[in-house]
Amino acid sequence: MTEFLLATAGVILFTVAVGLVRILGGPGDADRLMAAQLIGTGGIGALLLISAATGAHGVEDVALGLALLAAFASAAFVNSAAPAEAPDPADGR
Amino acid sequence: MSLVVDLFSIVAIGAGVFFFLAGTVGLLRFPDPLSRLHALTKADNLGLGLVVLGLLPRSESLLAALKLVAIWALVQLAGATAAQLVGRAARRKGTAL
Amino acid sequence: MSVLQALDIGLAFLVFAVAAWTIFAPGAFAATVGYVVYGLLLSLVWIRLFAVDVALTEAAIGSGVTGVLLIGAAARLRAAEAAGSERSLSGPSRLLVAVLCVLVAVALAGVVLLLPDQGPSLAPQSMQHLPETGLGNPVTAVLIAYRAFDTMLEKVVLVLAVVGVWSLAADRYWGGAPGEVRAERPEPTLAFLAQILAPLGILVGIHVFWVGADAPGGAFQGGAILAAMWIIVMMARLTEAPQTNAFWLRLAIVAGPLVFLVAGVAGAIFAGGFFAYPPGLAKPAILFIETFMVLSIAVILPMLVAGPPRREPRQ
Amino acid sequence: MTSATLAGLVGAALVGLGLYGLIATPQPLRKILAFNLMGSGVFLVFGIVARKGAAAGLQADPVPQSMVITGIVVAFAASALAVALVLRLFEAAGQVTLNPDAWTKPPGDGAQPE
Repeated sequence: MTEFLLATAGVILFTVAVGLVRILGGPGDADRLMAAQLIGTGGIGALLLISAATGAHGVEDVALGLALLAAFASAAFVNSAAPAEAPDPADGR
Repeated sequence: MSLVVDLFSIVAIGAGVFFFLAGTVGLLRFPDPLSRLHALTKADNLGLGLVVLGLLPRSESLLAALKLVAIWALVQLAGATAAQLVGRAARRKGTAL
Repeated sequence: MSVLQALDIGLAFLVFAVAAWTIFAPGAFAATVGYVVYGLLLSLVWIRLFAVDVALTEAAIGSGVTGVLLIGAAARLRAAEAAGSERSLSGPSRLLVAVLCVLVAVALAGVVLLLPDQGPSLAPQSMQHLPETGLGNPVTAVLIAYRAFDTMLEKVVLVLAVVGVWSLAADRYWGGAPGEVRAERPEPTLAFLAQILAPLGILVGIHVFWVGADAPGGAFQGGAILAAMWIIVMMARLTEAPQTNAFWLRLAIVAGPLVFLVAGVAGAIFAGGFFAYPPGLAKPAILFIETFMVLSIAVILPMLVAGPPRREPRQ
Repeated sequence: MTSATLAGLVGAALVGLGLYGLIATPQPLRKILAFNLMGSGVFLVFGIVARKGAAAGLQADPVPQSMVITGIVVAFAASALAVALVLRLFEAAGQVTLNPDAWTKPPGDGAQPE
């Protein structure tokens, strides 16, 4: 069972790595930010699987911390990139 | 009993890995940022949810199990809002239109 | 080769590849996102080294709070990058630098390979005296008891960093509120996120601080999570950044090191040594100090991310 | 090879990468990134010292771990100050380049003094 948990963690990390190759390169900043989102979800999944397999204690709190902060990169980007003078047409404002 | 638990974990985590794979395939294949965002935030969140489901019966205590569920819920929230925020930013820039 | 070894090797390659991306990426923004990804991968590596306390710190500070700081800066500096007035190194000197850096890395790798399998360790000593502190987590004991002086001075470094950042304000803004993390206009999605995230995050932050006495966690990690919650609430404009001349803010910033220092001096008077805790009262004393440290960290980190004052002070 | 040694080798490589970035990349913000990368490489090398000091029933020596935690916080404080300096320079001067030629132009007139 331990091997199964580790192997699935490996497969998830591999898919994350393949995804990173695709989106870190862009073309747009939106794609790049998805990299932060991808590693957030996949990294937490791999983290939980590895800790279940190796028996490291207290790892749930690490995953909890990462989950809390998963949207921060996107939030910071939107905050600093939104031009003040151009309202979003989708807002109807 | 432990065989049943193991089997449950294997099925759930295996399904979770499948959705992670599906999300990455979507990232690779979809043509524009908005649909890539869709693939990423939907498939991967479902994948993590199934992984969490598979790990639940293996957790040491009730608190640890509750934390696992909370982790998934928080990632759902982060995925949903980040998809909205990034999608809107992409759209504002006109890359998707 | 076992599955675990294969996983470790894969993780090592991934960390290295993402690190290389942050150095060689075509633009500063791409590099910065790479750095955020890298920070998260590092917490995985720390888990594999069984240093869960470090993984927690890396997750909260290395990835989360630093991510906000750097991504915000990269987005603002885009115009500077577009100006393109940078002068890159010429080819030959670039090659020379690369050779030098490879040499440094190889030398360091050699040292790593030559390390004895069982190195010198302070683990037995730190476990031996653990009962006297009343704590169960040796890392917390090192931070707050055995090497308390280090930790107190590190808090002083944080205070000095805040003073440094605030000093960059234009004269007319001195004492006013910082503006870097504030959105140009309120974003409803962000407000929704902050409203749900902040209460949960405050709970998690206090939990991480509280279990730190006996399990992985502690004042740094808990304080950093609380700090992140204040940052997201300010980003969503649910609350405005405080005036930097506010007395409560300045008090909260210095409270951690101040209480720590007073406790250290009290130890010299009552317990027979600088930063000594009286027998039997060690755990309450440590928790008391840690509470103020959490407060200071939770206030200092958002102020560092928020940057220098950018608005004129209200009277 | 143990996972600790592997992490140490990654740390060594990160120090090399970070050092290269610090010297060879021209933009200040990316120098800050590179410096942080170098720092985390040093932390990792120190982390394997902690792992090799596993004793007394602990999986890693707590003293290096605590010092790495302190180091991460101090590195963040230094980066925040550096980022604030760069942003302030950009705000005040409209550019942040380290290229001295870009600063010697007299304002308003684009002619390059020799």
